[in-house]
Amino acid sequence: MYGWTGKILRVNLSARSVSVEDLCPEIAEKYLGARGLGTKILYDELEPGVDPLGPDNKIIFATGPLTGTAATSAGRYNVVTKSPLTGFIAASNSGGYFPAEMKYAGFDAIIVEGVAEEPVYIWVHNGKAEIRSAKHVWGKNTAETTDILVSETDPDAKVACIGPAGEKLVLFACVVNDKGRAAGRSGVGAVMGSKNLKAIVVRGTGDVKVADPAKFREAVLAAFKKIKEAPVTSQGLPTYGTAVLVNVINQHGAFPTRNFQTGVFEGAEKISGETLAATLLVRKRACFGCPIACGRPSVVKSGKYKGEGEGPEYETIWALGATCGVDNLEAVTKANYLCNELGLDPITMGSTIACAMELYEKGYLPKNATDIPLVFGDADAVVEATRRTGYREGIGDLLAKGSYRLAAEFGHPELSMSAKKQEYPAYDPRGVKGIGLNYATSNRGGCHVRGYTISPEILGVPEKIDPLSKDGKAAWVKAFQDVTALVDSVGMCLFTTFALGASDVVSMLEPATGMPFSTEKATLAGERIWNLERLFNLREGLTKEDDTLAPRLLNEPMPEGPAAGQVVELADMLADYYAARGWSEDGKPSAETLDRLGIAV
Amino acid sequence: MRVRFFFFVSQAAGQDEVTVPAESAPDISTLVRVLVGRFGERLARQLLTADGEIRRDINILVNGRNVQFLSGADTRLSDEDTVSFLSAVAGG
Amino acid sequence: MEKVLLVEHEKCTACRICELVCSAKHAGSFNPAKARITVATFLEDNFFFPLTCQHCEEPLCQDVCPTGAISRHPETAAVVIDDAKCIGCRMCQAACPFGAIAYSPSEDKVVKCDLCGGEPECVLFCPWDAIKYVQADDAALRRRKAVGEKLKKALQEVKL
Amino acid sequence: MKYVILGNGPAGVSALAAIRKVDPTGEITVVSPETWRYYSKILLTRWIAGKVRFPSLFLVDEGFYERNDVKTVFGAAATRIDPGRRVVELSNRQRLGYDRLLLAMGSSPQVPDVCGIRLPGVHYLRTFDDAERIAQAASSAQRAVVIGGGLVSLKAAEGLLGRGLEVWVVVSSERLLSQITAPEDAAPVLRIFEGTSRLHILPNCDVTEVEGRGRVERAHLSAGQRIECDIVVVGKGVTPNLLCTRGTGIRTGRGVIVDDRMQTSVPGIYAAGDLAEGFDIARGRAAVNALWSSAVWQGRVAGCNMAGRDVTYPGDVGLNSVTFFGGCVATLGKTRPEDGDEVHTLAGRGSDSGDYARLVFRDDHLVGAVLIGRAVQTAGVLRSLIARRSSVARIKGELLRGRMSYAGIVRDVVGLCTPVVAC
Repeated sequence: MYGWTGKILRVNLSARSVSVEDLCPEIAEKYLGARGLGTKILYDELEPGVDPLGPDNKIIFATGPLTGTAATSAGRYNVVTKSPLTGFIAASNSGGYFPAEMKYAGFDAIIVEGVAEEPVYIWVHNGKAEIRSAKHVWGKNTAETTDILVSETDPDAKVACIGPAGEKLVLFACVVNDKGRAAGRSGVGAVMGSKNLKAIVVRGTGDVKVADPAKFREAVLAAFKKIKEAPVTSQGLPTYGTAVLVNVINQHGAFPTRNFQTGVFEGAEKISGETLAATLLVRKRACFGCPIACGRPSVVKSGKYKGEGEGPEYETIWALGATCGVDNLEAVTKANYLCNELGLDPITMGSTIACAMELYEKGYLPKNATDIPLVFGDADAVVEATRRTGYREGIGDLLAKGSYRLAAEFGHPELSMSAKKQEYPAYDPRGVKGIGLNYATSNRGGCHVRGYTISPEILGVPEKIDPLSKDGKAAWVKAFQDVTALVDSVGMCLFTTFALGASDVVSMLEPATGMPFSTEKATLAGERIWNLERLFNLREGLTKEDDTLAPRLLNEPMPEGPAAGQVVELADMLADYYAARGWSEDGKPSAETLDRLGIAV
Repeated sequence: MRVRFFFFVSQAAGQDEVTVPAESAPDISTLVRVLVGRFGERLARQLLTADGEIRRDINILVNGRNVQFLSGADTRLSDEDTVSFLSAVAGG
Repeated sequence: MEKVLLVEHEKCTACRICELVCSAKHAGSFNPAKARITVATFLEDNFFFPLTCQHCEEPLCQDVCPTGAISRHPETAAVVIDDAKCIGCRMCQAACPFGAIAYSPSEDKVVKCDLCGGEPECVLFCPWDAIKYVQADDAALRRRKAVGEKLKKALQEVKL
Repeated sequence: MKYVILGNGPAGVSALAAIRKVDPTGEITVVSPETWRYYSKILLTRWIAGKVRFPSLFLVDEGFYERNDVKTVFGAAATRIDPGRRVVELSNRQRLGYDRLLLAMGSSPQVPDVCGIRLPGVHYLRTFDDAERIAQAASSAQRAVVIGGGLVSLKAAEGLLGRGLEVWVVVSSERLLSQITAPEDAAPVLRIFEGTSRLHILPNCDVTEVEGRGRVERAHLSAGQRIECDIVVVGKGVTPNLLCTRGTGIRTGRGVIVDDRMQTSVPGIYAAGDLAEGFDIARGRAAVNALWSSAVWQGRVAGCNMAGRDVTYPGDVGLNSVTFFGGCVATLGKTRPEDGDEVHTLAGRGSDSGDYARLVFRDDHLVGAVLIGRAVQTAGVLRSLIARRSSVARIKGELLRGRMSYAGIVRDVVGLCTPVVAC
């Protein structure tokens, strides 16, 4: 095969067995790779109702057909499994060097099944794999683990691993690769932990070939040109990184503050991208094969928050900053380093702390239930709560369950700012309505990178639409969700969509794979993937009632700022959305829709 | 009125914020002219196309609302308003 | 006028696109292991260094080649390897102080940058102009020399 | 100015080129006992195996000497040097006067003290004529015994295997390449050669007698067994060709002793290549390093000085690389540690099971390395560290982690002052 390596590695940890299978070309054509391929495998192989942290769950690491080629920013993979946080599908995306190396090591996907008796890691190199003991790195953080495993395998090996949080089954533990890149959301790291799987280490010197090198090269050159011409990808992201959004979103009054109690943060300037660039950033860094280079190595040189690493990104600044009422950038950065080292999703981490702070503020979380006072604005509390969560010490053991379970335990689940039990990211949908519909319908729960309507609603890319209007949002959300599924599944980075469209993806996908893809066919693949994720969730018991938002966003008008007085008119948008998707009124894909998409159930 | 610059716009202007009386700039298009007059060519390049139109990728907010959803370049301004100029910068 | 390859490692973002397009051009596949340029990445130190043949004025590799396979290209002035003469003995690898020569097991030959015959693919694709191919006028040569001096100094300082 | 160069190998030809560059008009004569123009001895085993064609052996074209205005006396060797009258006598009775003389006659194979070693069918591999004889003999032979486990023997074995013969390599030492490796390298070195079909390596073993009626038919081994064979190739090292220096006052040790201009103890007479004791940086003293690269550099330095330039030979680092059916061992500098040296072995790592590195340090300096497989990639950088006598105190950790890139060295010094992102 071209583009794909055509090989899938299957590792059964219970049986300690390793086997190699061929990738079926028909499945590849329909589900592409990465998120799509992972979803297809999970849908086909997982019995409904399995315990996400039990031996019957599977975890799939999958690259796309463009991963490892020179296609723009195609250095990505997805970790697909049943989420312990949501109980629905998890597909977490990450970049860095690991994904391409996995491809050079010979595999489009690695399927891990069963549970190892003792901690292990999987060493994958040039088409072969072995299960090795990881007892000596169990308990170590992600940076230490990476260094040790590189030193005992290959100097050029790349490592995706979990930290203490994953080992201790923190429900929002992530998988960290290349030390600072994470498949962050939905607790995929806890699934690894439940399998006693500390890491996957890859190294390869194999080829990734494309079908028509000359045509592919032309398409890549054209895509590079567009990346270099679009302001967001040529200037905004490379210069400021994602953190630049702090001011943008705050200006729009949609910067969730103190657990979404308001949309304007008075301390935004202090934690803005500009402040970050002027104080802590070191230089810019790219993931493999990426001409954008949004990565931001940083360093806190001295003081109690001393440290170094990657980030913080916009979402992190918000989660560990604004929504906890914290405006100390060094503290936020330190808490972010801890998330990377311990292997925690910073969005859920921050949002869970914020939820705990509101419970504490309102007296629902009794003082004697926590070993550290959780008061909005307390920077040290955020850093310490993050650390304790990674090790499940003290209050950290409660926070490790995520905001929904925490709030429910204290009788107030409505204070969890989450959809399908997964926390929202850093846009208050009362000020950006489309993203609210996206949060509610995202197959993995509260999430911005399933359908990033912030792009048209706030940034004006590809065109400006009114963030405060509910009209027409369903169509935008559907279109963005489908194209995102396409981009994720070919192995490209979502950020390319600030410059490229589905036709540009196709212009590279076709000569890479040698398969005929029109823009319609490729977008249809995206839609197919979205629907298969939905089918997975329905099979796991999802109902229309799960497609919702926290009551605060639906009923409490935004108290101040540009979005003052707004709530999310979800019911209207949701009805439009189901219709646009070709789903029934209770949110199930119709037979015609499944037929149109070529999904046989 | 309070006029705030962000990112590349603030780089071009060399500062983050200025005050402009509404009487000298009663609407957005006049304000842009006034600002270009005051800060010169570098700011003009950030705000305007070669044809002198306001660039599509510049977001102008009045009190947090994009002027596109108010009255565009004709949006009226008063001394109580805050106007923000943001380049299209990033996603997160 | 002769052109030279200028590497400004401060501009490098470690995206390794140069490795990808180099391997595609020279080996027909995307495979950094087959690239003639390597970005040495030290992530923890944020130090990224695109490393390729310097096309030295007095190439040590040429001196030690026992088969006469290494010569200077008459037009591009690139130090090039004649595939027909290379026997894969790897003496040049052991001589090159930059580690810029790679060995290809499949062909049993060494491979290195040949400046793509005057149109370097890495230069065309580098998103940040960290690798440039410029006229060897005074300014370019001075900059190249400055980099060289810096590196020479580096080696001397290691000598401390 | 009259220049006479005794020898037409890498030392002689580099000297010739250097002289011609400095002195466009001087009279240069090159003397060689062989009749071929400058060719590559390294290619001979490949030629035997049929992997390179005859014309590819030559490193210069037919018009090379004429174009450089160089006289050649091929097929004759120097028999006597008269430094008083500055005359060289040749085996063809010719007498050549000189102002500057270069000794670059190289070395000859050592003949082991074995009964029957003079029998037809016993070969050495040094010159093209030797190779041609081996090739001819090999065309009708099926079984060969190679005596010695060094570079030449192993390459000869590869050549014979390439021609379809079955080959026994008889090695006195307990390991292969014992002259350039240490006992602990034995296993990884052996792994390169193991598994080659029709190749038998017999360590700790000597050939005690070569026997046959009129020509080689079998070899008797010290272990008692005997091997029926059609040919024997001897590779037991080389000795510098010093015969014609006798009685000239030219000081010799193991080789010809030279100063840092490559001049011998007799003014006007220089020496370079396999017969010279050039300065060896890793050992910190003069040594005979019979290496292609040393010959090229020494010849160049000698040539420049002969033509009136003042050029110093900075010394060299012993450098060898042997490839064998794709496997590779490279050795640098001092590979056999002495008391006080510190040795680190990096082995059994990663995806390339043949990847092996043993580094020898003395104080804060790297002085030697044995590299196998992928680690060979780093040989040039390590060689430069040894040659520059750089202190590696600050980068030792990196070296021991197997990260031995030039960039690593640069990073260590200039890399940490990276600019803050420009806004």
